[in-house]
Amino acid sequence: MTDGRRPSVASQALAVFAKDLTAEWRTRTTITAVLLFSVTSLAVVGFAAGAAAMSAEVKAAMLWIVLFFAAFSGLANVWLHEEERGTTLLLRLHACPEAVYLGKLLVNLLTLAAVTSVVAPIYVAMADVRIASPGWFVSVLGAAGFSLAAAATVVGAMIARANARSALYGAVGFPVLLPLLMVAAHGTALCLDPAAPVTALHGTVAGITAFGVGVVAASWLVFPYIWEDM
Amino acid sequence: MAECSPPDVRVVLANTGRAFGRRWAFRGVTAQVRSGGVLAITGPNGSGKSTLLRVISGLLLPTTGTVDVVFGGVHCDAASRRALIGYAAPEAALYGELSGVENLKFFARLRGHRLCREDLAAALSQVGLLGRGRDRVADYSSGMRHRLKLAAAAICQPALLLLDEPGSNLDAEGLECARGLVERQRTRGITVLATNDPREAAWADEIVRLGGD
Amino acid sequence: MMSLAVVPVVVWVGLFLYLVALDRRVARAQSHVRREDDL
Amino acid sequence: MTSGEAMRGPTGGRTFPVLLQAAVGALMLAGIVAAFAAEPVRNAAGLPAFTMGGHGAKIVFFHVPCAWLAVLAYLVGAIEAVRYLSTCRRAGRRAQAHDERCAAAMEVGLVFGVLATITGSVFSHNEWGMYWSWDPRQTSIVVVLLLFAAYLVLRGAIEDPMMRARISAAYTLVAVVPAMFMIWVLPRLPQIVTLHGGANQAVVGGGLGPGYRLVMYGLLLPAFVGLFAWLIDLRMRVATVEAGNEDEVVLGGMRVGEVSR
Repeated sequence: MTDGRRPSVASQALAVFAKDLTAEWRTRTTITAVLLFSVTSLAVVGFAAGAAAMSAEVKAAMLWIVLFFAAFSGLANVWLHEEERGTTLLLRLHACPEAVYLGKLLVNLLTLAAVTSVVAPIYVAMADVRIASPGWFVSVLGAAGFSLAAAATVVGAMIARANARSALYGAVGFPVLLPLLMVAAHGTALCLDPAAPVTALHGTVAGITAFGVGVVAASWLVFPYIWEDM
Repeated sequence: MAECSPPDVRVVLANTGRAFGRRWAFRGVTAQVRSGGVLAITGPNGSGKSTLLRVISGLLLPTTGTVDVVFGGVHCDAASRRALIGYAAPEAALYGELSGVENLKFFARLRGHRLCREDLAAALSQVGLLGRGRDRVADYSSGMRHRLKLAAAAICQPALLLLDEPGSNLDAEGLECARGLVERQRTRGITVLATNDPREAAWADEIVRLGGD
Repeated sequence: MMSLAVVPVVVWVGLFLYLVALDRRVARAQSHVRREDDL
Repeated sequence: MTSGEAMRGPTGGRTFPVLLQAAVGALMLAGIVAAFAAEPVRNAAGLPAFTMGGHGAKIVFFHVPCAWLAVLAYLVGAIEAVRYLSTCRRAGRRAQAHDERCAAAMEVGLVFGVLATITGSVFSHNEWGMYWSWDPRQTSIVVVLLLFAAYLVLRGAIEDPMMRARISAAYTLVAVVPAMFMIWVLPRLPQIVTLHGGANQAVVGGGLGPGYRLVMYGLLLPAFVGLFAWLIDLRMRVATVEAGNEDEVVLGGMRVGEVSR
């Protein structure tokens, strides 16, 4: 008998996460699209700019530009597929908004982590990037990737409810992430510079993580109003 | 599960209305259905049958009037009411990439139930899909997909079963399964179905006609 | 040197008059708006 | 912000209080004349306030208020977004008023953001010789500007008024994180060298001289804030007129219908 008690947010979020992973594993549409997009934009960067000749700051910025565009080419699919196929009605009925947001955020974090783990090594090799402090390099990638996925998820949920859907994604999502792009590029450039003081590195990673946590907090409070029909 | 008396659940609509901007989907609906009862909502296309079901389910708020769902003496608001509800409708799709069984497990897990093989077998056999559970829903025919929706709606013995056009895309045998489902629900709580097919409306004890004015 | 101020002054006076005219036009449009019932 | 039913104008509809209109006009006029009166702009110690100085520096009297108003517009928009979301579950027009005010604030904010960017680059050209100095102050205004633009683009892409209001309010509140980061956090980060300096480091030796302080805070700031309130009030009333009847109000040849739909 249904006893009217709802399962916890975490278990519902994990259910949504598992479902999305299974569905993604079956079709693999998003991951291939995003990977293909990022590898091609890497090639564009390589051919166009003669990557090896760029200074450290430009190389760092270029990496983040590639990752940003890769994220905004596919991370809205977790929402778009649901809206287009009409599966959101039952999901809205049975899962609480916070669980849906958390589940979709986990999917996007995993997707972006997979893409970054492919794109970053290729970029480092291709653009002859000499990393002075690899530990910090990875932590900047992780922190900024977390913030990028968080913002991409909530903006994706918004544009999924709009009509001209994917055309809007970059236009609406990028301004939210401009500060992150600046600080992440600055942080990655510091990682390439052997003389960079640890305090500066620590400061930028802290700043990036703070930005991501801020976005997740704002999204958590606001998401029910995006997700629910009233 | 011992078939104890159906839980005390009651749905009371008092002058319920819903408008989108300045257009009224429906207005002034007053009805009540008690545990073990079946209420049918009929009316021409566009008279707001599906919207009324959504308002009862708590997915949409009524613009005027109230919708009271009382479960075990406790009034459930829009959010807490959802755990009691099973919902099946043409526009409520299931996940095409997943198999029939995975869909049932997913929706049960969302409601905190772990389904064992027997539950799954029972649910599938009730709608005549036994043996097709492992196939992907994308490969189902529209009639099979609708049967799976009925199974997904009834999977966790909901106290409140909401069915929008329960017989759509169904053949004679499928219709019989749907009727059986509604009859079985009488021992578990309430059914509210929206239809304009007289055969389905005949399953109900009480009928509310929309779009009359 | 004060003569430099003439340009912004003229621009501001023009903009100000346009705003006043706009305000009146909107007020006129408001006065014959159908008062639709409160939902 | 003006109260609900202000004095009824002669044409029957509600107007922005005529007294305030006159005040805005007079204050701005006085501010312009006063700004150009004394030469050059002096700082608190009486020394010339800007290295290059000259009449070009007088733009600062208009650049700083515009920048402040862009930030104020975003704050008003965010506050109205919160008020909309807290009232949108209850039926009725009160929630819609908050949504219209949020949209009006963001649109007027976009106008002042553009003005602040233009006057900023003129000042930057006059003071440091280049139109765009990639100075954190300038980039923060540009980000706020892009947020305003993104808000309006998103709002334009959703037809259903209830959904449009909710999604744009949600976007405003999520975008508070980058907006506040750019406006308050970034310019104050010690390791980011800034030509522009803090709020007024550009002025050599601290704040403006007493005379110029009066012009900036006494005349121009109230004039700009009054103008801001007037534009928002106008934009709100246009929105209600449109919601009222379908025929759009044609304002100065621009069909307002597209802007808010």
